[in-house]
Amino acid sequence: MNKIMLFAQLKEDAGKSAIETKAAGKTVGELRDFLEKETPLGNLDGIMIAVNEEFVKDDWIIEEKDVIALIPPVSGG
Amino acid sequence: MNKIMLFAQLKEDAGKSAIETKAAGKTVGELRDFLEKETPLGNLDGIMIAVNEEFVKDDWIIEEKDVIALIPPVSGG
Amino acid sequence: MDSQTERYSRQMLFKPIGPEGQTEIGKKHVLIVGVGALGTHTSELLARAGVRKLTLIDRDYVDKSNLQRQHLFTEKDAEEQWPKAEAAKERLKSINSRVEVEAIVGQADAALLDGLMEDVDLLVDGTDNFETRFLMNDLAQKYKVPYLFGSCVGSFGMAFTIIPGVTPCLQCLIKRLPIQGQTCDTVGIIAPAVQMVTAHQGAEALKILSGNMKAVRKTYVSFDLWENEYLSLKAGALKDSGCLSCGDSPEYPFLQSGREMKVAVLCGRDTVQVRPAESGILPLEQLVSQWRSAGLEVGGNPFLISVVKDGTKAVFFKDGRALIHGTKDMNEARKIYHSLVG
Amino acid sequence: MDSQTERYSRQMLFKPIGPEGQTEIGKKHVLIVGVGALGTHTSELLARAGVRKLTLIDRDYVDKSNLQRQHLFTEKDAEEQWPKAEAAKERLKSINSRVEVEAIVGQADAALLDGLMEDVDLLVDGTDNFETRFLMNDLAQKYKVPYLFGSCVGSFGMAFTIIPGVTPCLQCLIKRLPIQGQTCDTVGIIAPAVQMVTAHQGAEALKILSGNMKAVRKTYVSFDLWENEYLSLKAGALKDSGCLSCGDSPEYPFLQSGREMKVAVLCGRDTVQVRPAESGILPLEQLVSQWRSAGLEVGGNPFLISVVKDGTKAVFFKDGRALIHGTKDMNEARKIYHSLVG
Repeated sequence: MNKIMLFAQLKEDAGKSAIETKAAGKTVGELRDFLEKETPLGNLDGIMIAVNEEFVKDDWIIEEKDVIALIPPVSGG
Repeated sequence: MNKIMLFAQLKEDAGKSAIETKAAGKTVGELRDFLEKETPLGNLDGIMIAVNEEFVKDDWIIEEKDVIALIPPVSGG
Repeated sequence: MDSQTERYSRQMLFKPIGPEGQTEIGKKHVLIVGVGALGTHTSELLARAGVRKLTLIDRDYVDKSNLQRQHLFTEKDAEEQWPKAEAAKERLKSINSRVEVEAIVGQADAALLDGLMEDVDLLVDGTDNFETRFLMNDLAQKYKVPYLFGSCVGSFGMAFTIIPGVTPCLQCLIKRLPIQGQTCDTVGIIAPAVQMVTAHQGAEALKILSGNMKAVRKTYVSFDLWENEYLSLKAGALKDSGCLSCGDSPEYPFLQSGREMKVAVLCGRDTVQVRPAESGILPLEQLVSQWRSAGLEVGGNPFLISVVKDGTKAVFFKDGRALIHGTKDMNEARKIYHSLVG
Repeated sequence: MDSQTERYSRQMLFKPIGPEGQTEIGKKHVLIVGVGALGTHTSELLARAGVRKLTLIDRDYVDKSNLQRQHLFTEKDAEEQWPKAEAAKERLKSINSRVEVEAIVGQADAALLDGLMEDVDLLVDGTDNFETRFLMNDLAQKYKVPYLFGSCVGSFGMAFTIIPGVTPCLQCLIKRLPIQGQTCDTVGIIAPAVQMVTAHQGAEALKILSGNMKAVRKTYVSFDLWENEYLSLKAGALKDSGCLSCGDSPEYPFLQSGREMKVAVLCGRDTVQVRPAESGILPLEQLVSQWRSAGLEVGGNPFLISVVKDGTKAVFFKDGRALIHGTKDMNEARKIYHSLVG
């Protein structure tokens, strides 16, 4: 299983601060598509994805127990 | 082996940001005495000691691979 | 000890800066785009630190609702609706009369910013929208000037230091203009989140300005002060040699004409049309739920939504276009647009 | 929307605060001890956030070397040597005229502080020495009032929220008055380290004042902005039921008479003697090396060391006692003492 940590409005969208899912073997891009379709997170365009505290590209393959973080860039200032 | 992370003036006293030493089996109090005698860190009175990101008392027994942090409370404000 | 040495003595006692670093800081010119919450904090910090010159740009005036988090401003500034850049300048001069402060009251567009870059040593992010950030990002790359990205909303915020030729740029990190509908006007903001971002921007500024490039942070910081979360994320892997802003054949897309947000007063209708730089698909449903939850009056249909904010009605279309009714003021329209979708 | 609602609108839009939380904040009285770098930042933040009352205590006046990091103060305040608490009050009133600000220019000793605690809702640390911190810690426990510990030096700092009956107290965490000789006057301080501490103190203050006790941070934060380090350390295990400040049979040692630093003018000698609350063994060698490295003139022998700072000669004995020569001003002597050993 993989833990997906959520931040800012994603927490509200999901109603919790983390999601558990089986993502091992998926690429980051595939995970993004999966989350958009199967969870209440909605459109993840522009959301940055980190695996084990490191931002990675969409073709990165996720492994068992990797911890994933979804960081929404916010615009305020 | 155990990694001992140093902060603030302890970095300067030691000339580096971390020390490697064999501390497994020692209590935190014994480690403190050892460091005072055997390293350039000098008097560690009032220095707070965390093991694996948790502050512990002097009778806590250190295990192999535990990461230790020495936090000097500073007075400025 | 002369009076300037005494003034900066605590900063010079800090070993990595020292007297040499202080001399370097005293030669530098910093451009701060946006003088809201972030910009007031970083400009005060850099004026106190003793930079040579600060250029401040903001199109807005001080409003009562700014006082909760925007330093430098007083009740009097809000009552008199003083332009933010000018109000900030006045206060900064009383804090450090030796720092040259140039205040520009206007829209930070490509033409204006490009003309200012010549002797700028550092770009600091104080803006409230990604359009201006992508523009700053392109300028940083074109002129090889470090850019301190920062943003916040609610208790959440982030900071990243962009060094041309070394780190990924904003375009490498965020491929498209993000539109999430969370802005300070829809979900609020607490002042400590602002300070947390500016503490990071400020430290990075002092490193860069004093010549301590080795100390520059390589990670992207993201935190939530209410949730007690702090992440420091490695970002190097996102550096993209094909990036149009920082890659091998840069085109600086946000400096191209035609790539800016288009704002036009609609003839005889007391309405301004706003068209974002990048036409994308607005997540209408998410926006509706954000706005409802912020207490705004929202209506619409599958093709458009209307929302009333501070007495002004705005209509948003799926492609990102919006009509701001009841005004002919283009800056006012931009402000409302960004306050609703970021 | 009335004018006060508008003023705090962005803070009320933040869901965990909301209109109810804002009403709570508007009822609260915060006591800030020390109006230097930390105290000016937190007092500005809390005045802007709309607390009912702020009480500010500081014995010192504004000095040119404060301007590099102490918000609220201007060059004029330094030229006129305005007392810090009064200078801060004047600026805070122009920022938020509805907040009651009480400025006390004096030594924050047990007698003074104990007399102020009756309707205080929160104690905020802005002091530069551990003697005053241990005193605040005892008061927090005696009156069951939360205490926001914070401190910084160089680019390093820390913050911890002490909730009586819930978390360990400062005495549980740090058994003895720490003396390391690193102060802002010996190793310097950069302003972003201050903002990093006050961002944490400010967020905790808003949680506590708005009634969001569940959101309060349970970890001890320690960071170094120059080294890009941030630790969040669990501290619960240090809670000590035998602690004399917060344990089962509290004695509040720092509120006992005879437990304060003793300061006395030596008859006919133009010298003040300072004796710390706890006689301990001063690490003379470490102090000598700190002071030398700060560029101070240092002399001495195995029993005592002498040091010259800003034209004043001070002699320190191994037991912590010191003679400050060339002055009869007890506050001046305290200030020099704390600036050299913390």
